[in-house]
Amino acid sequence: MADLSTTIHKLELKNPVLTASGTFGYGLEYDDFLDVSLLGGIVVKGTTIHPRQGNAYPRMAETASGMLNSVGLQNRGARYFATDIYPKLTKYNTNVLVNVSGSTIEEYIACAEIINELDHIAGIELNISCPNVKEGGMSFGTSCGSIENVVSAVRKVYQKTMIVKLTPNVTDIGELARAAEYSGADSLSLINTLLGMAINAETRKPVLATITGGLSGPAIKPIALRMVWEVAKAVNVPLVGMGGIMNATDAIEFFLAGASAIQVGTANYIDPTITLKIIDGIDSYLNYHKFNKLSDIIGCLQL
Amino acid sequence: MADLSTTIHKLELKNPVLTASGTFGYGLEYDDFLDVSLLGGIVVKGTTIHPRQGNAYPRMAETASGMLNSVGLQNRGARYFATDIYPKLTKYNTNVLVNVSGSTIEEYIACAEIINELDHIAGIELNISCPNVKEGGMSFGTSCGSIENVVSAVRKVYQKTMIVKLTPNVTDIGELARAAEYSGADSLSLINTLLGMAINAETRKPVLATITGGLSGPAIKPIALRMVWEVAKAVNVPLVGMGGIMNATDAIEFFLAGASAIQVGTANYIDPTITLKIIDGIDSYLNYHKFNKLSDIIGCLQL
Amino acid sequence: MRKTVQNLKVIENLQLNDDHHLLQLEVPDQLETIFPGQFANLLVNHSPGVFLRRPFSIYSVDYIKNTISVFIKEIGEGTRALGQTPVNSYINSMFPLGNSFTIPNEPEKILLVGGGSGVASLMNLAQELNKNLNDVYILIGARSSADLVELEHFSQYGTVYTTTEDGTQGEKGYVTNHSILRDQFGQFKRIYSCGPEPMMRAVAAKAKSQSVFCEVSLENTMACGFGVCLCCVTETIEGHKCVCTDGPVFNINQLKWQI
Amino acid sequence: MRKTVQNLKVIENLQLNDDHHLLQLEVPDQLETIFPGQFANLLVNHSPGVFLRRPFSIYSVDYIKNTISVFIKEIGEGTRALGQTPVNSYINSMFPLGNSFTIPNEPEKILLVGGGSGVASLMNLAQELNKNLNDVYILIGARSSADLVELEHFSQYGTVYTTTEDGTQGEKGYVTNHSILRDQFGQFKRIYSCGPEPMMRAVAAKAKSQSVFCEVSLENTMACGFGVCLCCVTETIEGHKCVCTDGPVFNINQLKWQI
Ligand SMILES: Cc1cc2nc3c(=O)[nH]c(=O)nc-3n(C[C@H](O)[C@H](O)[C@H](O)COP(=O)(O)OP(=O)(O)OC[C@H]3O[C@@H](n4cnc5c(N)ncnc54)[C@H](O)[C@@H]3O)c2cc1C
Ligand SMILES: Cc1cc2nc3c(=O)[nH]c(=O)nc-3n(C[C@H](O)[C@H](O)[C@H](O)COP(=O)(O)OP(=O)(O)OC[C@H]3O[C@@H](n4cnc5c(N)ncnc54)[C@H](O)[C@@H]3O)c2cc1C
Ligand SMILES: Cc1cc2nc3c(=O)[nH]c(=O)nc-3n(C[C@H](O)[C@H](O)[C@H](O)COP(=O)(O)O)c2cc1C
Ligand SMILES: Cc1cc2nc3c(=O)[nH]c(=O)nc-3n(C[C@H](O)[C@H](O)[C@H](O)COP(=O)(O)O)c2cc1C
Ligand code: FES
Ligand code: FES
Repeated sequence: MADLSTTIHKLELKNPVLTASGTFGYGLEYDDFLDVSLLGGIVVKGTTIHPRQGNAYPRMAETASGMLNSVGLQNRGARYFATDIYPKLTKYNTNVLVNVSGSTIEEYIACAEIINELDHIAGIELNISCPNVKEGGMSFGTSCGSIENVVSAVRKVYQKTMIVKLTPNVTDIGELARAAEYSGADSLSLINTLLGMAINAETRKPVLATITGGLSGPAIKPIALRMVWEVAKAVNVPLVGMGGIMNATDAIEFFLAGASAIQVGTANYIDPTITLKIIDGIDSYLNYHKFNKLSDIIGCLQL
Repeated sequence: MADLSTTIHKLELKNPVLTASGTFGYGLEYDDFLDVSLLGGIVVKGTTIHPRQGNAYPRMAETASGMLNSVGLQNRGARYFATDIYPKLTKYNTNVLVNVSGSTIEEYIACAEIINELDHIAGIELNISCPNVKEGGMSFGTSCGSIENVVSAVRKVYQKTMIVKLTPNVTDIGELARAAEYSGADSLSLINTLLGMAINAETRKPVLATITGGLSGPAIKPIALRMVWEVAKAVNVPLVGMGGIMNATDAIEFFLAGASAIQVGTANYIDPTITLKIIDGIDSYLNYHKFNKLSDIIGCLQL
Repeated sequence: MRKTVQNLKVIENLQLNDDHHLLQLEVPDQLETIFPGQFANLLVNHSPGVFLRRPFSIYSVDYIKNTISVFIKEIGEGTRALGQTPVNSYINSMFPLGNSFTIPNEPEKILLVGGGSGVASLMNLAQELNKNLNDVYILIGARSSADLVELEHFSQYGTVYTTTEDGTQGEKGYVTNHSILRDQFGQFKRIYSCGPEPMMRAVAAKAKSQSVFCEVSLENTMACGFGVCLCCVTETIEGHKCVCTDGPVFNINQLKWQI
Repeated sequence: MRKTVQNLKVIENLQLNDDHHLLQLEVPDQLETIFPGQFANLLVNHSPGVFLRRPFSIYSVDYIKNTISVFIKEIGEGTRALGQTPVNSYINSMFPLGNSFTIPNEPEKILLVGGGSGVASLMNLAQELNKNLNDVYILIGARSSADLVELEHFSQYGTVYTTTEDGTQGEKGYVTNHSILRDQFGQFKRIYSCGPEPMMRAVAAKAKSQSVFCEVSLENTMACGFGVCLCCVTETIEGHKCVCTDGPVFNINQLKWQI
C-alpha cells in the first residue's frame, strides 16, 4: 500500500480522490453504493444563498463520449443546507466541501458566510465557472478583473480552505489562474464544463431547454489535461484536476500534469462505485511503478 | 432529389459538403476511393509561403471519440504547390480552396498573392487558428486586433472568396467573428481544433512530441455547434461549420445552427467515402421532411 | 430493497416481435421486495455511441428464480444493443430505482392504460393488484396488432382491451378514444397510466375531470437515475422534482400539467 | 491493386496462442497483386474506446480463394476486439496500403529478422522470395516458446532460426544476439527486418557496418493510413516521410537513425 495522502493548502486528504460538485449530490445518495468516508473528500452540489429552481427540462443531452447538462444550480439555498442537510453529513469521516455560487458578489459573500459557520465543512469551492446560469456564474470567471473582485471579497469572509474553480471557456486560463491565486485562492480546481449545444435534427429544436449547456465526460479530458498542465506552470497553489476522469489511468495523467488531487464527475453516474476503484487503481499503479507515495508523481511529467 | 446547392459569398457550391483542410490532402489521395468532383468543394492542406517540415513525431494521439494532432503545417510551400500540385487539381470539376497560413502577416500576404494567381482555385481559407505552430497560427486568431491586422492585409491582395477560419480556443468567439467580418472576410469557417494534451501514464511522458495538440472528432461537436450558433447570431456573412461531423444528421445540425456549408474532417480518415454518404443523407433528410431545398433549413433552428 | 449495482446474467431473451425483447436477468444476491413502477438502469457495452446507462421499468419479478425481467423496445443504439444481448452474457444493472405506484388498501375496480414501451411498467403493477384481489382492467394501445405483445401475460391479471391505430386488432384509433374510457370511465376508482406523454395527459385530463385517482409514470431523460444529477426533473406543485427518485410515478394532482 | 474499402468476411479465425489470432478474410472483389510489406487498415466495431482504424500487415494472400490474412497480436482494446471477431462476421478493411519490400531481380541469399507482431509482414515476403528461388533464412525472436507461432508456416519458405528470452526454444537471449548474426552475417546479400524498433535498429547497425542491403518495416502510429493526415512521419534524409505511403518499408540508408 503506497502512501496516497495529499494536501490542498491546509486540507489533509487521506487519498487524492474527491467527487465533483453536481455529480455526487450530498454524498447521502451514494450511501447504498459505497462508504463515502473512504474517499479523499466530497464536494457537494452547487449552493447559492437563495433557493434556486434551476432551468427548465430537458436539462441533459448525451453526446459522443460525454454529456451536456443545463441544470442551472438547482438547490434549496445555503440556509436550508445548513439546517437540514449539513447535520446529516457530519457522519462522514472525510473532507466535505461546499461548492458556492452566486449571481452577485454579495450573494457569494452571504453564502460563504453561512458555510463558514459549519465546523464539519472543510472548505469551499468557489464556483465562478457555471455555464448554466443567466447571471453570474461563468461570467465571473472569464476576466481577471471580475475574478479578483469576487475571490478577494469571499476571501475576507471565509477563513478555511478556499478552492477557486476555473472555467475552460477562456482564451488564456493561465492568466485567469494567476488572478485567482493573487486574490487569495488557496487552491484552484479545474475544469468546469465546456459550453456546448445539442440539436435534435428530427424536431429541429435544441435538445436543452436552455439551448446551450455544459459538456463533461471523457470527450473533454484532453482539454482538461492541457489546462491543468498550463495552470500548473502559471501558479504555485495546489491544483485539483478534473474533466472526464473515468479510471485510475486518467487520474494518474492529471497527477503527472500537476494536480495534487482529482475530482471524479460524470463517471459517478455510470458506476457509482468508480471512486473506490480509482483509489485502488492509483495504489496499484504506484506499487507497480515502485513509487512509495503519490507525491512522487505529482507534476512529474517527463519532457 | 432536393436542391442541395448553396453559396458562400461568390462561390456557388453544388452541394454543401466540403472537406476540411489537413484531412483530405490535395484530393488526389482520395481518387482511388471516390470521384472528388462530386463534392461541393475541397479545402487543401494548410499552405505557407516557405516549405515546412512540421513538428517531430509522434504527432497523433487517439482520445475518447476524437484525436489530437500536432502536424504543424507540414507542406512544401506555396510555390511548389503552384507549380507541382495545382496543375493536377484542375481536373476537378468542383471548388478547390487553399488553406493559407503564416508566421507573420507578410508571410500570409505572400502566400495569398501566389494563390491569387491560380485561376482554378476558387478561394482561400485563411487559417488564423492552427494550434500547432510556435509562431503565428492560432495567436493571430485570439484577439480582435491581430485578426483585423491579418485579415485586412490579406484582403488587399486577394480578390476571390476569402473565408477566415476561427479558433475555438477563445472566451468570446462572437466578438472575434465580428472582427473578421469587419476586416473583410467573405465568410467564416469554424471550428479549428481545440488545444488539448495526452499523457502516457506508463512512460510518464506526453504522447505528442509537442506536448499539446489539436483535438478533433465527434468529441468536439457540441462545442462546434454552439460556436456556429453564437457566430451566426453575431455576423451576417455565410458560415462554414465543422467539428466532429461524422454523418448526415450531424451535418443537418450545423445547417440548423446557421452554417451555409459544412466541412468534413477527421471522419474522412475512418471512411474515405463518408462525404458522399453525407451528401446522400442530406438529400434524404430534405426529402423525408419535405423541404425542396437546403436553404430552407439553414439557420432554422426552432426556439 | 436498497439500491445495488450488479452484473445480472441474461438467462432468457425472448424476441416478442421485430423490435421488442423480454430479457430475464438472474440476480446473484437474494432479491428483496421490488415495488411496481420501480426501474433498473442498465449499462450498455460495446456501443460506441452510448455513454450513459439506459433506464427500463422492472417488468416482472420472480422471487423464486431470483430474477427480474425487463421489456425492451428497440428505438436507438442502446436499446438495440441491449435487446440483442445473448443469453448467458451479463448486463451491469443498477436497481431498484425510483418510487412506485400506490397500491389500494382495499380491493377496487382499477383501470391500467398503457401504450408503447410504457406497458412495461404496468405488468408488475397488474400482477400486484391482481394478487391483492383488485378488479383489474387493462387497456393497451399500439400502432398495429404486431406491436401488441404480451397480451396473454396481461390477461392473467385482468381483463384486457386493445386499440390499434390501423384497426388490425381491438378498436381502431388511439387508446384515448377507446369506448371503455367513454362509457365505463365512472366505474373505475383508480387509473394508472404509462406511455407516450400525450396519451398520459389525455388520460389524466379525463381522470381529473371526473376526480378519479390517477397516477402516471414518467419517462424523462436521465443521466444518473438515483437523484444526483438533477437532469430528469418535472414541474410539480412543489417545484422541480426528480423523476428518478421522486418519481417515476406521480399523482396527476402533483404535476403542473395544463389539463 | 488500387486502394479500396470493402467489408471482408472472416472465414477463419485461428487462435494461435493466448493472444495471437490469424484471420482469413474473404475479398468480394477480384484481388489484384498485393506486394509483400503492404498493409490493411481495419475498422473496429463495438469498441467504445477505439475511434480510428487499426493497421495490420497483410500476412498472406490467397489469390485462388481470393482471401487475405492478417495476424493479430492483442495488445489493447482494438486488437482484442479484432482478434475475437467471430467467423462469418465482417471487418471493414481499407487495403492494400503502403509500399513494399524490394524483391531482388536475381535469386540471392537473404535473411529475414522478425520479432513480436513484426513477423506478420515477413510471411508474405518469405513466400514471395521463396517463389523467386531465393535462399531464405528466417530468424524470429520472442519472449518465450509460447509466443513463437507460425514457425511451420515459415519453414515452408526458408530455414528458420529462433531465439527466446527465457531460453524455452532456440537460442536464449534477444534475437539480435543470435549466433547467425554473429557468425554468418557476411553471407547474406540482403536483410529485411520488422519488429520492435530497438531490434530493427540493432539489425540496421549491423547491416550498415557491413554495407549489406537492408530494409526495415516501421510501425508508426497512424490516423488515416493513406497519406493525408501526415501524422505517421519518420525522419529521412529527404525530410519527413509518411510511413503509410512512403513506407512502411524503408531502406535503412534513407532513415536518419543514429546507427
Ligand atoms: C423510468 C423509465 C422507464 C423506462 N422503461 C422502459 C421500458 O420498460 N422499456 C423500454 O423499452 N423503454 C423504457 N424506457 C425508455 C428507454 O429508457 C429509452 O428508450 C432508451 O433510453 C433509449 O435508448 P437508445 O440508446 O436506444 O435511444 P437513443 O439513441 O438514446 O434515442 C433514440 C431516440 O429516442 C429519443 N429518446 C430517448 N429516450 C427517450 C425517452 N425516455 N423519452 C422520449 N424519447 C426518448 C431520443 O431523443 C432519440 O431521438 C424508460 C425510460 C425511463 C426514464
Ligand atoms: C504498418 C503497420 C503494420 C502493423 N502490422 C501489424 C500486424 O501485422 N499485426 C499486429 O498485431 N500488429 C500490427 N501493427 C500494430 C497494430 O496496428 C497495433 O498493435 C494496434 O494498432 C494497437 O491497437 P489497440 O487498440 O489494440 O491498442 P491501443 O489501445 O491503441 O494501444 C495499446 C498500447 O500499445 C501502444 N501502441 C499502439 N500502437 C502502437 C504501435 N504501432 N507501436 C507501438 N506502440 C503502439 C499504445 O501506445 C498503448 O500503450 C502494425 C502497425 C503498423 C503501423
Ligand atoms: C449534471 C452536472 C451538474 C454539475 N453541477 C455543478 C455545480 O453545481 N457546480 C460546479 O462547480 N460544477 C458542476 N458540474 C461540473 C462538474 O463538477 C465538473 O467540473 C465537470 O463535470 C467536469 O468533470 P467530469 O468530466 O468528470 O464530469 C456539474 C456537472 C454535471 C455533469
Ligand atoms: C491531422 C489534422 C491536420 C489538420 N491540418 C489543418 C490545416 O492544415 N489547416 C487547418 O485550417 N485546419 C487543419 N486541421 C483542422 C481541420 O481542418 C478541422 O478544423 C478540425 O479537424 C475539426 O473538424 P473535424 O472534427 O471534422 O476533424 C487539421 C486537422 C487534423 C485532424
Ligand atoms: S437522472 Fe439524475 S437526478 Fe434523476
Ligand atoms: S497515417 Fe495519415 S499520413 Fe500516414
